Amino acid sequence: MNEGFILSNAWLIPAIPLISFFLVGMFIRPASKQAAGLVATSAVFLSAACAYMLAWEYYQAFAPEYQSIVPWSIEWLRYQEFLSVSVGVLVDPTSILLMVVVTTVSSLVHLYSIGYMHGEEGYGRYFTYLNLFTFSMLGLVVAPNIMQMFVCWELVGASSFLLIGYYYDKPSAVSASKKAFIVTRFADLGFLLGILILGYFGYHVYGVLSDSSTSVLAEMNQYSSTAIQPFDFKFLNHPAVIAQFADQGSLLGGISMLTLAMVLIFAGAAGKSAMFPLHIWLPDAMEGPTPVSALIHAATMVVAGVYLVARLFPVYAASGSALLIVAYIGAFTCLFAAVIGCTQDDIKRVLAFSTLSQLGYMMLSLGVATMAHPLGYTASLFHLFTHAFFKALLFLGAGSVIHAVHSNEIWDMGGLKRKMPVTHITFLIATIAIAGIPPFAGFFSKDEILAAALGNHHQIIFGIGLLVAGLTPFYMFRIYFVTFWGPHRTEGAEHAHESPPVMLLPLAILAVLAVIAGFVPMASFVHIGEPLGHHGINWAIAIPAILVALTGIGVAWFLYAGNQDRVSKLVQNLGVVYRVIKDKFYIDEVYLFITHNFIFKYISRPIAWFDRNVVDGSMNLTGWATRMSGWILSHMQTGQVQTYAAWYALSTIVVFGLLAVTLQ
Amino acid sequence: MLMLPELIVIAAGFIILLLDLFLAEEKKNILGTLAFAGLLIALGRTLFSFGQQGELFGGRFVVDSVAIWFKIIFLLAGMTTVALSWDRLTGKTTDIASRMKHRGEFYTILLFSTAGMMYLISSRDLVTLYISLELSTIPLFVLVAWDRDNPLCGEAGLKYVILGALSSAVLLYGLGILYGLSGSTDLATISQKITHSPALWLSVAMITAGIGFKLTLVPFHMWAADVYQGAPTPVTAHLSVASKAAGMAFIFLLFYRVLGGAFQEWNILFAVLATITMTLGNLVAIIQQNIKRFMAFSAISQAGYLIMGFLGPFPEGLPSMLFYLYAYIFTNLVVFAVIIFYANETGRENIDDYRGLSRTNPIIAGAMMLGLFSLAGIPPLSGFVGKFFLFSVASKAGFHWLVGVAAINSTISLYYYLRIVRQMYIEPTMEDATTLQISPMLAGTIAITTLGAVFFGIIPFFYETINQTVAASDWWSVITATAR
Amino acid sequence: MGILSWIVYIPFITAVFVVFTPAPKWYLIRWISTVGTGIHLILTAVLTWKYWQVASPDFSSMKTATLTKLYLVERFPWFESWGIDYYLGVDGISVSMIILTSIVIFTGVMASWHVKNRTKEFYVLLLVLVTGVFGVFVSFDIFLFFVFYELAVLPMYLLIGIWGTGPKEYSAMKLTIMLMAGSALILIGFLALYNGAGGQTFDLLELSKVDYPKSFQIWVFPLIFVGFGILGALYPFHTWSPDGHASAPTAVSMLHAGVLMKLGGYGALRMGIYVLPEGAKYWALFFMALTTINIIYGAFGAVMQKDLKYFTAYSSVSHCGFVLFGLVTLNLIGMKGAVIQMFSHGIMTALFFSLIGMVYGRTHTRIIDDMGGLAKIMPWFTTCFYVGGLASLGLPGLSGFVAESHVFLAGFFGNPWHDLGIMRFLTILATMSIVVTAVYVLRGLAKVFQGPIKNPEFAKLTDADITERISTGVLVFTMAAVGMLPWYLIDLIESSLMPFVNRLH
Amino acid sequence: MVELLSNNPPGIWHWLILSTILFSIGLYGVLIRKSAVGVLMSAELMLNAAVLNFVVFNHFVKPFTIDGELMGIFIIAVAAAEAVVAMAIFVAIFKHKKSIDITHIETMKG
Repeated sequence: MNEGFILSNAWLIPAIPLISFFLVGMFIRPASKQAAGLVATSAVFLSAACAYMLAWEYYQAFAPEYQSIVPWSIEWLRYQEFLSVSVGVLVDPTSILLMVVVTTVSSLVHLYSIGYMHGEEGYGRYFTYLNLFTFSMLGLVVAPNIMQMFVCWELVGASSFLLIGYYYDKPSAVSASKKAFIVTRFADLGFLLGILILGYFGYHVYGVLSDSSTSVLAEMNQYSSTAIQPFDFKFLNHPAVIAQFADQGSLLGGISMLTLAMVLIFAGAAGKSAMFPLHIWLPDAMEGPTPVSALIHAATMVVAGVYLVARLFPVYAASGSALLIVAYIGAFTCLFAAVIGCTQDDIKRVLAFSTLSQLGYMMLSLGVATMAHPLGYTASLFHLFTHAFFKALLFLGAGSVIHAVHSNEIWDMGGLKRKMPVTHITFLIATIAIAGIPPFAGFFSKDEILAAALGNHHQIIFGIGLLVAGLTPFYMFRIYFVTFWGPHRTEGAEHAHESPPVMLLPLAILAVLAVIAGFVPMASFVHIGEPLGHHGINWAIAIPAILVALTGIGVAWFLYAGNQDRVSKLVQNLGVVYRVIKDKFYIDEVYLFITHNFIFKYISRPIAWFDRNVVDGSMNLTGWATRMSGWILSHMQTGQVQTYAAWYALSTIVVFGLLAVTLQ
Repeated sequence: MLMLPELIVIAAGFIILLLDLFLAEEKKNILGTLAFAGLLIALGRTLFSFGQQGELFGGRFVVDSVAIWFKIIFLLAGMTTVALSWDRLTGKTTDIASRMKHRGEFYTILLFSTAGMMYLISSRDLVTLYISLELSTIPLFVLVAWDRDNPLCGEAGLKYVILGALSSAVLLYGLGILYGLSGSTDLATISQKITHSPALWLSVAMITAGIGFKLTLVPFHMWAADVYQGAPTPVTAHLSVASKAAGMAFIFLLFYRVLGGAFQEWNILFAVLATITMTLGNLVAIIQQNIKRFMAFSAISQAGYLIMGFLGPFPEGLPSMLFYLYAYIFTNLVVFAVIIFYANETGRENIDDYRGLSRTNPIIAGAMMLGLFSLAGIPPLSGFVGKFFLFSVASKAGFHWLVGVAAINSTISLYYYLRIVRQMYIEPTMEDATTLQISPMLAGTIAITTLGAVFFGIIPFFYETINQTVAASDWWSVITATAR
Repeated sequence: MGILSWIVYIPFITAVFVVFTPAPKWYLIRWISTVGTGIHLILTAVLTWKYWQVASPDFSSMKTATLTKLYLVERFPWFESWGIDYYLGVDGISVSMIILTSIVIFTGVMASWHVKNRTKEFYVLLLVLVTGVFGVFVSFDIFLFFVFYELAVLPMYLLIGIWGTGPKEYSAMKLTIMLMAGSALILIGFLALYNGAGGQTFDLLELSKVDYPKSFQIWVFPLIFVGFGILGALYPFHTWSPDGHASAPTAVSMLHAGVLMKLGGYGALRMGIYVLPEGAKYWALFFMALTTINIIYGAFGAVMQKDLKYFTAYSSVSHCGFVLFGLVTLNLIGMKGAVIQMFSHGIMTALFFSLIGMVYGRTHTRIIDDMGGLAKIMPWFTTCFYVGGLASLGLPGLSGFVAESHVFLAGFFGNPWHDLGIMRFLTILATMSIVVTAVYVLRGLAKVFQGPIKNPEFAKLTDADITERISTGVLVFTMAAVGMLPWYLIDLIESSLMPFVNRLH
Repeated sequence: MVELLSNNPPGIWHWLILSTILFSIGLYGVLIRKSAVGVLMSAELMLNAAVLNFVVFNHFVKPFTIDGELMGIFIIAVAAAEAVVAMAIFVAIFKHKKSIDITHIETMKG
C-alpha cells in the first residue's frame, strides 16, 4: 500500500503530544510558563492537522470499502511465541472519527486554557498533564489490539486523576480524584479479567487456526505491518475466530465464556463511561478545572467506553445477552442521570449528569444494534461525534461563565445575557443542539438512535429514549434560563464581564461545529458490515421527538424564566421525592458505607491485627519458648556435685539401655 | 627419634621446675619464655616429623599423621595458654584480683599435662592409654584450682576432681570388661577379639561415659559449666580446647581403633548424643550471664557438632572432624583471648559488661565479633566450613533430620552469640569507658588466632593437607581390617 | 581475575579502602564509596554489553535447551576433595539482577549521604553486604552460593541494630534469626542435593543434570523453597519484613527490600524449580495458594498502616507475593513475570524507601496522618513518590505493569500439571489486589502530599538537594525505561528462562 | 572348712560379683556421702573395683601374662596421685569454708 506520508507515519498523531509532554514536562516548564502553554497547544494543533491529513489520505486511498489497516506497528511486549502485544496504529473510519474529534476538541481546549488558566500557579504542570492526556487518548483511539487499548485506558485514567486533583490543596478535589481513579480502577479489574479470558482463548483459537486454516490468518495479515496476534481487534472480530469462541463452552457456572468475557469487558467500559452503578465518580470529577471537564469528562475520555464496545461490536453481537446488558444499562443510566440532572444547582454538575445521560444514549444505541441491523452502531458513533462538540461547547461556556462569576452555583448567576453576549449565544446554540431541535447537530444523531431502537423492536428502550429526549431540554434550558436571564443575583454576576478572545475563539469554532456537525453523512463512512447508505430523517420518529423536546423547553421556561415561586411550590409538593433525587438517590453514601464500614472495618483492620498479633505473635512465641526451655533446662545445673554424679551414673545406664535396644 | 617432641616438653617442664627453685622472683619471666620455647621447639620437631610413621616399645607408642595433627593441636593450645596466662602470671594486669601466683609450678604442670595429651594420641595399649589420660587430666585438676584465695576456684577444683575420679573409675571398669572380653591390652588385638555381647555393650556404655566426661557430651557435661566458670580464665581456655581435643583423641583411639569394626551400626548412639548435646548446650547458653559459663555451654554445643563426624561409613568423617577441631580451637581461642584481655583490664566477666567495646577498642571488638560469628558458623569463616563438612558427613549417612537439628541449633546459637555482638556494638558505652591498653602478648595472640579463624576456612590448603595425610595413615587400613 | 570477580569484589575492595580511611574523615569515606559504586555501575554496563555480545547468538538455540548456558565463566577448584569450586558465571537472569543491584547500591550510597554517625562502619557493612549479594547472583557452585548468601544476610543485623530507629534491636534480631532459620533449611536442602547426587560435586549445573527420585524431590523442594521464601517474604514467614524495614536506616531498607528480598525469589527459581522440577510440580499449587494470600493480605494489610515505612513494607509483601506467584505458575510467562517483577519491585521499593528516608530526614515523622500538603513544599519528592506509587499499582508505561500483566496472564494460562480451575480462581483473587493497591497507594500519598499543609513547621522545609535528585532520578528513570521499552529486559531474561521451562516438560 | 574352700576355689563369677558389689558401694557412697573426703574414698573404692576386675580377668582369661596386674598397679598409683590432688583442693576449700560438706559447695549453678 503506497499512500501518503501521514498515512504511513500515522504514529505521528499520538507521538507529537507525547514528545511535547516530555519536552514541556522536563525542560520547558521549569524555564518558562508561557512557553510551556504555547508549545503544548501548538503540539496538539499540529497533531490535529496530522489527523485531518490522515483522514483525507485515507478516504482518498481506501474508498469505497474502507478496510481497517495497520500502517505502522512494532512489537512491544512479548509474552511468549504467538502471544505478544504490539504498539501500533489502527486506521479505519471509526478510529479516524475519534482521532478527529479528540484532536479537534483537545486543541481547542488547549487554546481556551491559555486564557482560562492564566495566572494559575502550576500553569505549566496543567499543560503537561493535558498533553499526557491527549497522547494517551489518541493512543487508545488508534489501538490495534486490546492490550494497547488497556494500556492507554489506564493512562487516560491516570491523567484524568492528575487533572481532577489539579488543585491538590483542595481536599474536595483530592478526594474526587481518588474516587475517580479507584472507581474506574475497580471497573478495569473487570476489563483485565476479560482480556485474560479473551487472551487465553484467543491464543488457543490462534493455534487452531494456524494449524487448520492458515488462509484465514493470511487474510487477517493483509493491510497490517506486523503479523496478526491473538490480542488484535482484527483477530478477535474475525467471524472465523468468533465462531471458534462461540463453541468454547461455558467457563464458570454455566455462563458461556464469550458472554462472561464480554460482560467483564463491558464492566471496564461502564467504569470509564460512568454507566450506572459506576457513575458516581463523574459528577465529583467536576472538581477539576473546567476545560478539563470539557475535554476529558465530556468530549473524549468518557466516550472511551462506548468506543471499546464499538470496537468489539462483532464479538458482543455474537454473544447476544452481553449486548442486551449493554443496552439496558445504557438506557437506565440515560434516564437516571437525566432525572438527577433536573435537580442539581451546580452548573457543572448538571452538565456532568447530562453527559451521563447522553453516554447512556450512545450505549443503548450500541446495545440495540445487531450485525443484521447495525444502524445503532452508526447512530451511537454519530451521537458521540456530535455530542463531543456541543458538550465541549457547553462546558467551555460554563467555564467562561464561572470565570466571570467565580462560582458554580447557578443561583449565584443570572442576567448574564447582556454581560457576556458571545458566551450567551454560543451557550444557547449548544443548548438547542443538545435539546435535539433541528437543524442543530443533536437532533440528527438522537433521531438516528431512536430510529435504531425502534427499528430493532426495543420498545421499552425507545420509550425511555423518547422520555429523556424530553427531560434533556428541560434541565438544559433550566440552567440556561437561570444563568442568563432574570436579574443579577450576586455581586459576582453584577461585575461579570466577557472573557478574553483567546477563550471566545474556541467557543465560536465549537458553536459552528455544533450547528453543522449533524449534516455529516456519517452512515456512509462509519458502519459495520455492508454500507447502509445515507437514509434520511425518519420523520415518523422525529416529529414526536421534537414535540417532546419543545414541551421540555416550555416547562423549563414556565418554571424558571419568570419568577421563582412556581419552582419552590413545585418543590414543596414533590417533597421527599425531590430530596431523594437531589441527593442522587444516595448512591455515594451506599458506596461510602460499603468501603469504610465494611471493607476497611471488617477486612483490612482484622488482617492488620491478625498479622501483628497472630502471625507475628507466633514467631515471637517461638523465640519465647526457646528462651523458656533454656531457663528450665538450666535448673538441671543445681550446683550440687552429687546431683551431677547421679546424672552421670544414671545416663551411663541409659546409654547401655540404648545400645541394648538398638542392637537387638 | 619419634618421641622427641614429648621428651622436649617434659624436659622443659623439669627445667622450669628446677629453675623455679633457684631464680629470684624478678628474674622469673624467663620461665614463661622457657615454657613457650619448649613448646615451640616441640612443635617444630612435630611439624618436621610430618609424614614419618613408626612405632616404639612393640607398638605401644605409634606416630602417624593423625597423631601428629593432634600433637600440633596440643602444642598450639599449650603455647596459647602460656601466652594468655602471661600477663596474669607476671602481674601486669590492671585488675589485681585476676593475677596468678606460682608461675613456675603453673608452667610445669601445664607442660606435663600437654605431654600427657601428646602421649595419649600415640598410645596403642590400654595401659599407656590410661596412664597418659590421667597424666593429662590430673594436672588439669590442679590448674583449675590454681587460685587458692578464690573460693570459686576451689569449688571448681572440687567438682572437677570428684567427678573426674568418678568418671575415670567408670571408664576403668569399662576398660576392664574390654580386657576381660579380649584378654589383651593391645588395642588392635582387642578390636579383632571382641564380638557383640551385653558385656561389650556395658563396657561401651561405660567408656562412652568416660569419654563424654572429657568431651563434655550431654549428659556427662555437668561439671563443665561450673569448672569453666570457676577456673582462672586462661585455664578455662586451655580446658575448652586442649582437654576437648584430648577427649577427641581418646574417642578416636577407642572407637576407631578398637570398636571400629563392630561399630558401624552404632550410629544412632552418636546421633542421639549429638542431638541432645548441641540442643541442651545451646538452649542453656541463651540465658547465661557470666561469659565464661556462657562459653562453657557454647563449647558443649560445639562438642555436639563435633561428634556428628562419627556418623556414616567410618573413616569418612575423620578429616572433617580434625579440620573442625582446628577451626574450633582457633575460633575459641580468639574469643577467650578477648575475654582474658577484658578481664585483665577491668576484672569484668559478665556479658552486659561488654557494652560499647566497639567504641573503646574497635579492633578487638571486631576480632571478638569474627570469633563469635565463626563459632556460630557464619561463612566464610572457618567455623562455617568445618560445620558444613561435618553436616555433609551426617547428611551423607542419611541423617537429614540430624542435619536439620544441627542447622536449627546453629541458628539458635547465632541468637546468643549476637547478644554479645549487640552489647559490643549497639548498646551505649559504659560510663567509665576508656580505651583499654592491650599487652603485646595478648595482641599477638588475638591477631594470630583471628587470622587462623578467618583464613583456615578460606584457604583450601589446610583441609586438603589434613585429608591427604590422614588418608595416607594406617587408620583406614585398621578400620577396614576390623570392619569384618 | 575476570570481569565477574571484579563485579563481586569491587564493593569489597571499596570497603577495604574505607576501612583504611581515618574515621573522622566521613566526607572522604562517603566519596570513596560513591566512586566505588559508580565504577561498579560502569562495570555493570560493560558486563551487560559483554554478555550481550557472547550470549545473543545463542538466543534462538536456547529455545529448546534444558540446561542453563553460562557465559563469562570463571572456575577454579577450591576444596577439591569435596568437589567445591570457585565457580562464577552469568546468564540473563543474573545479569538483570546485577544491573538492579548495582543501581540500587549506587543510589543507596547516594541516599545515605547524610549518615554522620559512625559513617565508616556503616559504609563498610553496606559494601560487604552488597558484595555478598553480587556473589549470590554470579556463583554457580552451591557451596559458594551459600557462602555469599549468608554473607549478604548477616551484616543486616548491625546495620539495623546500630543505625536503625524505633525498636531496632528487636527488629534486627528477629530479621536475622528468621532469615538464618531460612538458610538453615536451605543448608539441609543443599546437602541433601549434594549427597543425593553421590557427593561428587557442588556444581549447580552438574547437580541439575541428576534426576533425583520423585520422593526425594518432594521432601527437598519445600525445604529449599520455604528457606528462600522466608527471604522472599513468603506468607506466613514475612513478619520480619515490616519491623525490619521500619527500623532500618534508609539505604538498608533500600537494599533489603530492593535487592535482598530478590535473593529469595532468585534462589527459589535457581535452586528450587531448576534443580527439582518434579518437586516443584508437586508443590506448586500449595505455594500458589500461599503466595495468593501474600498478595491479597499484604495489600489489605497496607491499607491500615499509619507509618509510611510499614505501609511500604506491607506493599512489598504484596509485591514479592507476585514474584513467588509467578514462579510457581511454572510456565514461561509466569517465571518471566517473576523476574521482571523482581527487577521492577527492586527499583520501585528502593525509590520508595529512599524517598521516605529523605522526607523523614526533613519532617522527622513517618506517621502518615501527621503529614499533609507536602506537595507544595517538596515538588520533586512528590513527583517521584507519585511515579513510584503509580508504578506499584501497575500503571502501564511504568515497570510494574509489565511484570504484573505477565503474572496474571501466566496464572490464567496455567500449566499442564495442575487444575486450571483452581489456578484461575487464585489468579482472579490475585488480580483483586490491583484495586486494593490503588486504594492504599492513593490514600497514603494523598494524605502525605496533598491537601492543605498540616503542620506550619513544614512550610520552611526544603526540596531535594543534588545527591537526592540524582539518586531518586536514576531510579525513576530506570522504572520508566523498563516500563516503556520492556523488550530489552525481556530479551535479556527470556532465553535464559527457557531451560527452566523446558526442564519441567 | 579349709577343705571346702580349697576344694571349691572361687570362680571368675564370684570375683566379678564381688567387684561389682564394690563398685556399687563406691557409687552409692559418691552419691550420698556429705563429706568430700568420704566421697573421695568411695571413688577410690570404685577404682579398686576396677583394679580387681583387671586382676581377676588376668588370672582367669590370660593366666600367663601380667598385663592385668600391670594395669592394676598403675591404677593404684594413679589413684593415689588423684587422691593427693583432691586432698590438696579440699584443704584449700576448708581454709575458706571451715567445712568440706560438699552439699554446701554450690555457689555456681544454673
